[in-house]
Amino acid sequence: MLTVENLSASYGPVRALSEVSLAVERSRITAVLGANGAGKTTLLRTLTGLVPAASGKASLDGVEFLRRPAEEIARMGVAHVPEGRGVIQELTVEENLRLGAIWRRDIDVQAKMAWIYELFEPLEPRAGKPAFTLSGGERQMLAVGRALMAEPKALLLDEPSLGLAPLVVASIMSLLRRLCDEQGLSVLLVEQNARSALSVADDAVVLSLGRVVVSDAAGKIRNDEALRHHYLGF
Amino acid sequence: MEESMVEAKPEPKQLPAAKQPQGLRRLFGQPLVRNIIVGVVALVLFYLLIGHLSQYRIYQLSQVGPYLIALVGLSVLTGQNGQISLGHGALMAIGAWTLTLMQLHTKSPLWLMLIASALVTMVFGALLGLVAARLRGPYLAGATLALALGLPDITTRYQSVFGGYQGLEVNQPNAPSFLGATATPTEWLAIIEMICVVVVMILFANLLRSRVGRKFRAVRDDEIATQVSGISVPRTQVLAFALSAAAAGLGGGLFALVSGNVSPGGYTVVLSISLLAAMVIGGSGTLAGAVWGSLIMVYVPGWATTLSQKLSLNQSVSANLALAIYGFLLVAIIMVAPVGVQGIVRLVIFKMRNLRKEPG
Amino acid sequence: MRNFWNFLLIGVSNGLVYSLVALGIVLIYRSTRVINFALAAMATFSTFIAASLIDRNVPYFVAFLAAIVFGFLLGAATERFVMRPVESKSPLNAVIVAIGMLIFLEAMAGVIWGAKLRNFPSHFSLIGLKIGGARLAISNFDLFIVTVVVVLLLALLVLFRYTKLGLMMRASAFAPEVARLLGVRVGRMLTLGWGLACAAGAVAGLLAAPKVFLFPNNMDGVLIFGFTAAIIGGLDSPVGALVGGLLTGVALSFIGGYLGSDLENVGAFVILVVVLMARPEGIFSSMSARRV
Amino acid sequence: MGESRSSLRRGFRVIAVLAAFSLVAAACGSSSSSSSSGGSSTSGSVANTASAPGITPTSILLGSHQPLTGPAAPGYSEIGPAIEAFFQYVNAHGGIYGRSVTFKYLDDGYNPANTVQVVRKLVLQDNVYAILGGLGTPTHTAVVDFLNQNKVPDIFVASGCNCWNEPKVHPYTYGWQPDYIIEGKVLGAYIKDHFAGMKVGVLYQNDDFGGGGLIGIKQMLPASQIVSAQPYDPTTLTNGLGTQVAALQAAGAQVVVLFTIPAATALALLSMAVLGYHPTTVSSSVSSDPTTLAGLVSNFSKGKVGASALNGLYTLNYLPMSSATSDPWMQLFLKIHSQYDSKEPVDGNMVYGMSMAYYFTLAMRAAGQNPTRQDLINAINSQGATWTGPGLAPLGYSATQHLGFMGSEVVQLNASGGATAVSPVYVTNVQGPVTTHASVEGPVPSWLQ
Repeated sequence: MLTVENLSASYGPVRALSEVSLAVERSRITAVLGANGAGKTTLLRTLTGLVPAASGKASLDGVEFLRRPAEEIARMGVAHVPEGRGVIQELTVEENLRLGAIWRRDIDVQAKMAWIYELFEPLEPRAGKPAFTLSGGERQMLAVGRALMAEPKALLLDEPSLGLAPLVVASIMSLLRRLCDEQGLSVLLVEQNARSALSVADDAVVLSLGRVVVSDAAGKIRNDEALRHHYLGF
Repeated sequence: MEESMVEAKPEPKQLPAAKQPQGLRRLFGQPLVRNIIVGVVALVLFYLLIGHLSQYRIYQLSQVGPYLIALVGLSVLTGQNGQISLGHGALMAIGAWTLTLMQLHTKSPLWLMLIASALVTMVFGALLGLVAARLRGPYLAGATLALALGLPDITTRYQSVFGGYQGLEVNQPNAPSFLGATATPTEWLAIIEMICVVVVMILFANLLRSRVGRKFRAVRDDEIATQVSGISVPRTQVLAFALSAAAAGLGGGLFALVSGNVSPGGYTVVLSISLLAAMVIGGSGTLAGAVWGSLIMVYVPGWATTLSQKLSLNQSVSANLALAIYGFLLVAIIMVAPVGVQGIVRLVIFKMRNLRKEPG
Repeated sequence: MRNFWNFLLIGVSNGLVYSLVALGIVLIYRSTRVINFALAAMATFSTFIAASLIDRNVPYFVAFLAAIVFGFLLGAATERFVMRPVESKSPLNAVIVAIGMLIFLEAMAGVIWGAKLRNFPSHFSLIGLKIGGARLAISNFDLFIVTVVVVLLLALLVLFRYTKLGLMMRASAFAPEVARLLGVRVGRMLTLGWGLACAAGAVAGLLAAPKVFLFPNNMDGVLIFGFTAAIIGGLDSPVGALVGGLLTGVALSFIGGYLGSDLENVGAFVILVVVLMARPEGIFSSMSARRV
Repeated sequence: MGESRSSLRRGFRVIAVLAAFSLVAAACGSSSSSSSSGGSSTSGSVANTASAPGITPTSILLGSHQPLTGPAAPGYSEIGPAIEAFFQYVNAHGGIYGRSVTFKYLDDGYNPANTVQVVRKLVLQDNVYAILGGLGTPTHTAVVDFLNQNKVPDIFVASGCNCWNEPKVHPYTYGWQPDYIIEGKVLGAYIKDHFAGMKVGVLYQNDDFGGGGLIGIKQMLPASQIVSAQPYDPTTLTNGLGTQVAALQAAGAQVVVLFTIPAATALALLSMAVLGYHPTTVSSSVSSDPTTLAGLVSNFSKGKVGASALNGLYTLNYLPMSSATSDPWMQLFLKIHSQYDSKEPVDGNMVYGMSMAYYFTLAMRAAGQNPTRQDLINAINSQGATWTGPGLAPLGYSATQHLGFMGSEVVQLNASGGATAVSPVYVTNVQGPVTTHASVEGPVPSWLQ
């Protein structure tokens, strides 16, 4: 279980997050919604150590991890798929995948990769190709697949639908749901595309100017028209 | 950064149009006018100052000017426009030889020779800019470094024209009679330099406030966005290179006068590298940073020498130690002050102003 | 014709040393985006260490290895304690720090070992090999240089292509933030990268010293031509470093031989401009391919 | 001012100087002086005064610019300490008229821009009496006008450029080592005498040094005999000299003349060894300090062939060889070295520096007890040509000529680093014919013992 309590962070003099609290149980997806600049990306970057936290706590299954170096947080089982897909373009598909579990000594990398290729079929024929030859959807698959290589407990996704065709988005979202259930993941899904995020999420929080303004079950938010209009624009 | 090329002194904010004061006060509100006044005041103070200095101190001070002007050029190119040059020493050389050859073969007045130094170097800089506009970061640094390496060899290839390794002699101008018979060539040279420094600083300060300055910075900050917004990136880069070269050329011309000689050994890669280091340490992209940088170039090696001589080792050890101290200082200053000396100065001024505000 | 072949061989032999320096520059550039001008001083310093050991009757290859280890440690320490604090600011700052290190280390070499010209043993004969009755401008030592460069490049290739460590190093170089998110200890990789680069620099120093002699500034010229080579090859390509070095060495040798040695520096500039006008990021850069 | 002095007055002054000289000599003999520096020399009646900038009743301050750091430092950085050591020895032996000499040499890194700076500091701030042994042609060129405008004696420039011998333009500047053109002529004369008809190739540095040497050679040899002249650029020595040597070999040169700095000489010998090319090799005095070279070439083939690369090399010599331990001057220099200069190696640079300091001491003694700057100039002009010491060739000083040593002997090196003279001393000046001469090396004077 991923817990965040009263997390605050600043970019220079600008306060980007204030007092954000949320919790994601295992096998559940929490969508983080909000307008551009609401602090969604900062939330993920603060959690995984890329932006220093000003105050607050965050823990995974009761183990405090905030303020540790990013690479150590990753090694605790928090996988962060950054915005813009974060595949390393110069490396091949296979190298990207290997990298996902590079610090794990106890994993059968070949078997894991075979499993990823099963999940994301388009990747297998491109295994030896540099990642910059992939399409946008394939890159997203690679990024998610790579994050799964190390058997994380929490998966933090930043805008996985950005720039993808609606059909591709739909397939990624349904896959995400399946993975979450099968693997017992705690998923934090940051999305601009609230509609598709809410279609798979269990819960949702809405951020505005760095604060949590709404926190509720995804279904309720989906059905609350006033709220949708006000914060989510649909 | 936008404010950075403006005069170092704290300035009153531009008043909103409705409250704009009339007449003289409005005139003084103009940056150009204000800069000119500051410049003239500085010139007068400088003239009074050199009356109290020994000939050697004046000479030492007159070494600052050429570096200062060249650093202004480099700072505009690198700090404001984002193009790295490791070849400004070579551009100074072009200015230096231009002045020397004019002095040798023509009877041009001094002002004409100095302007020619700037213009000839500017033309060369524009050509270099055409190459530079295609190159980025370290590739540009490498190409300009190779220029700094290769150019001095032209002077040895064509010895009869450029004087070979020995170089050519440069006569120092005598002071005009209106300064009185007492002004030595050293003093006169210091005054000429100060005039050049003031003119160059005013020109560049205003250039950088203008649309051209904004274009420079736009290209530095985001080339693609700039291109999209309809500004020609290559043309802006070539212009920046040309103007920067003009300053380096003028600095080179003055350097030749101060040295009394031009020879390739004075314009090696070491000079280019020292200029870049001084620019960054002074405070990249700011006019005040150029002042700090030039002072560091002239005075710090001397201090390092004095310091190492205090240890009374034998001379060759202490000479090497002085160099080691200099190298160590370069590293230490960057580590302590990543934004350069001017960055620290601005921070101190900012803190002091805040202190003054709080009780009031 | 005999001149032609000699010029070619001389160029290859010089060029291989430039390749090594270029390799050191490339290894650091691609991981930290810093042009390490201090490489010349690090190479010289390491060579002086070897020379001092040899003076104390340490066998040549032991001293050779010791110098490489020293170069590695010097590079690693420089990254960890000097570069790390400034790397995050602007790349220009890191370059100035490298220049400061260059001045500092060369001056310290002068303080410790004095500013005299001394020799450095080559272990293998420098006398040209006899082929078809005439001696050619290639000696056993040149063959040793070829061997070392080839072995080093192959070792790096194996490291980068086929090992986990190499994969982590490449990931850290290309995308440090992503690498950290995947659990790669990027800081260590950068330290390691600097160490390897400076070890390569030390090898360059050891191989150049028998021919350019040993004194505090002996690698300055080699560094500049090595930097030229790295740029010609493409700053992020180790293969480019090899090719760039050979190209630079051979071109300079032909320029020096047929046009005059006073045109070698000018020649380096012309070659650089010509290559960069055609390929603004060097011959082997992967950047230009990726942008398309 | 100096030039306008009438010759009559100059004559008087010479007499006065000579008188002072003999007084000093007498005083030395019976040395019992109150001077704190343990010295002798102040004769009872005349007191020491602060007669010129840099001169106090007890001290003389001299300045110099030397490359102590940077690419030109190796070798040359030893000259300053050697000069200083010699003066320390002189100071311990009574000084000059009881004054102790301080020699302040500053680093210019062989960069003319720095030279300008350090020399102004020495003259304007430190108030040195004279500049002694400023090293390098491009560096010293940058300050020679300044020194002459300020009437600062610019004594014994450490470079063989014939540009120091311009007494009309630069009356305060004096050369010291043999002019490069003279060296070229001497080498040319030796080749003409001993290798007539052989094909000659020249490897020369593309500056005043190599250029001057080439002019000298061409004056002595028919154009058809010189089959190839290969310049090299000292800034690209990184690339070795293989291409140039290969070109000389291809041209079939049987005698190769080297106008090269020692590092380049070693590189040239290396390239010859690499290519299996064994011409008769003849080099200028600058090219071949045997001590330095022997160290550099000893590894060409794992130490086996090393020394033989030097064996048979002809070179020029105008001072005692540093290996000539039986020479009285070398014995003196070695004694001084062990006392004051032991950190630096014993080699040609040491001999060069100490010899220069000796001739300067002679000049100061000749300038009188309380000399002005002009007195020093007058003393060198009037007496310089008669001075003897470690130098093998006569000095060419007069009011109209500021040439230093006017020639040298040819020596041949052997495998052990020693040398044998193979010719008398060839003497010439820049334009005139070459004649031969016996060595003029003089005895070590009693006041130095």
